Amino acid sequence: MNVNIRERDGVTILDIQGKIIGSDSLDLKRIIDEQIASSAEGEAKLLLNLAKVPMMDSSGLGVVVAAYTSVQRKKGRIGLLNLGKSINSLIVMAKLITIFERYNSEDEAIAAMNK
Amino acid sequence: MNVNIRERDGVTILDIQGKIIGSDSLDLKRIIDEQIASSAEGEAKLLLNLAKVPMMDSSGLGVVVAAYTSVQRKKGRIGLLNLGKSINSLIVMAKLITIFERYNSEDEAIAAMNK
Amino acid sequence: MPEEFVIKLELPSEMQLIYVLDSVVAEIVKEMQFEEDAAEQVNLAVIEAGTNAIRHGNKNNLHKRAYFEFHVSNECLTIVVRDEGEGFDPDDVADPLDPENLLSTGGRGIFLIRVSMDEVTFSDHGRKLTMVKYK
Amino acid sequence: MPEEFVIKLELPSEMQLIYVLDSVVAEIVKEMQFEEDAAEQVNLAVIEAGTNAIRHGNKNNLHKRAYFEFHVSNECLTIVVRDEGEGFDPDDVADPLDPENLLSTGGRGIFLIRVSMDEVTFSDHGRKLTMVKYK
Ligand SMILES: Nc1ncnc2c1ncn2[C@@H]1O[C@H](COP(=O)(O)OP(=O)(O)O)[C@@H](O)[C@H]1O
Ligand SMILES: Nc1ncnc2c1ncn2[C@@H]1O[C@H](COP(=O)(O)OP(=O)(O)O)[C@@H](O)[C@H]1O
Repeated sequence: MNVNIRERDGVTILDIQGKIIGSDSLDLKRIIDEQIASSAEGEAKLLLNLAKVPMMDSSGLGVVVAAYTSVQRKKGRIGLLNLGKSINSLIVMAKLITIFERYNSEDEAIAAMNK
Repeated sequence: MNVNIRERDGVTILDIQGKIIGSDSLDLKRIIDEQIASSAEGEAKLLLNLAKVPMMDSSGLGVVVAAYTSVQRKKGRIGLLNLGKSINSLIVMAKLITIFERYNSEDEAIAAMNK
Repeated sequence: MPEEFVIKLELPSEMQLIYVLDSVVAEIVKEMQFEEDAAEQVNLAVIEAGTNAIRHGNKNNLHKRAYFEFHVSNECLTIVVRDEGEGFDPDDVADPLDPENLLSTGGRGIFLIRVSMDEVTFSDHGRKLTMVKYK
Repeated sequence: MPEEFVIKLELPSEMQLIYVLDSVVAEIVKEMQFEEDAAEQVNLAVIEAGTNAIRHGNKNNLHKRAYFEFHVSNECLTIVVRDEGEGFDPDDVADPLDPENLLSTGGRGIFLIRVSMDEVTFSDHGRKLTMVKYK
């Protein structure tokens, strides 16, 4: 798993590449935690671009849930961009589909998260 | 391993994709033998495009040697196109580097094989 | 492919080696020509089972090993995962779909195994997991 | 990565399974961060050894198995390949670089193993091959 971080219109976009399995989730958690910690109250806007993530296991999903909770606590927002079929069904199975903001285009995501 | 077969200016080009290891060599041998069998004396011109072959084992190399011998017998020609570093060094190690015609461009190969 | 055979893999308890397991499963489901959805479900279940064996069973102790068997037949793939830990009671695991657990950061592994595979059986006090996926 | 550990793989003698072996080796050399050339040499040697074990040793008999051990340490990768065949005399193999063998269609496997790896030892009458690659 590789993560590239960029900013766009006040939103921090994490472009993740590769499966998120095993110990990858610890690495991802560290990166996300840093981003949240360095944002001021109400400013944490995180967009996880999963276009190049073919698969995620339950620990990966746990990291996304943890990120959701931390961001909520800081009155920020977190969005999931470009979910593939398998990660989408993972989220459906875990009954988290109504919890996460999901987007299929970056422009749309940025616009929505800045509203 | 996948093989796509096309014709260009009297040369049969085999675009091979994927490693040639294990039982792949039997499949490749069957395909090459068919091509040679269906060519008339002096007309068998075979170009193996290895651009998308990251690796070949000794049985794969054996198939290429067998193809060389059959083609010679039919007064035809065989060329190797776009050898990667690892297959090139395989051929060097096997002391076959002076035996095979090698090309780095399809145009060049076609021109040379039609001379 | 022949009638029925077994592939075995044995890993020391190091989470970074989960990628070795992942690649073996990927090749087997490809070779068996599982459909894409089923292939992904098998892949997920094996990763969850391997992770549990290494983390919870063997507690990342490099001297303890995780054992994987892949029984390939024409109709199905049967996977056996064993660890060398203290075992646990698989029936005593919290339901991750219970509203109070929905936002929990863990506890979804066994649930995902159960929904991904067609048959799931724990034995030897949870140290042995047998799971089947039909084609 | 930890100091030293062993990964084991066991395959029935079916040539199509060479891709399982291939994927395991690929993950191990990646994890060990071998340089590209060395990684390719290890990959080639293992494929040749696995092919020989399955084809020549076990004669594609599905009830006979090929055993692979990958001993990973900080300095090197040691690979042990065993088969359940009748064995052979590795010193009695024709030299593929001999001019009269140059255009032979086979007989290059053991030669390629020897040039690709740093240490190559046959034992148990050729049924066991131990090979080492340093980083
Ligand atoms: N192989 C195992 N050995 C011992 N305990 C296990 C094993 N597998 C699972 N468990 C226990 O079951 C619990 C639930 O596992 P799981 O559903 O995979 O979620 P998670 O791994 O996120 O905790 C684990 O937290 C652990 O206590
Ligand atoms: N594991 C093995 N068991 C029995 N015989 C073997 C084994 N490995 C190699 N041999 C013998 O050594 C010969 C040379 O092997 P090799 O150099 O790999 O070339 P090839 O496999 O193309 O014949 C084989 O033809 C076979 O007779």
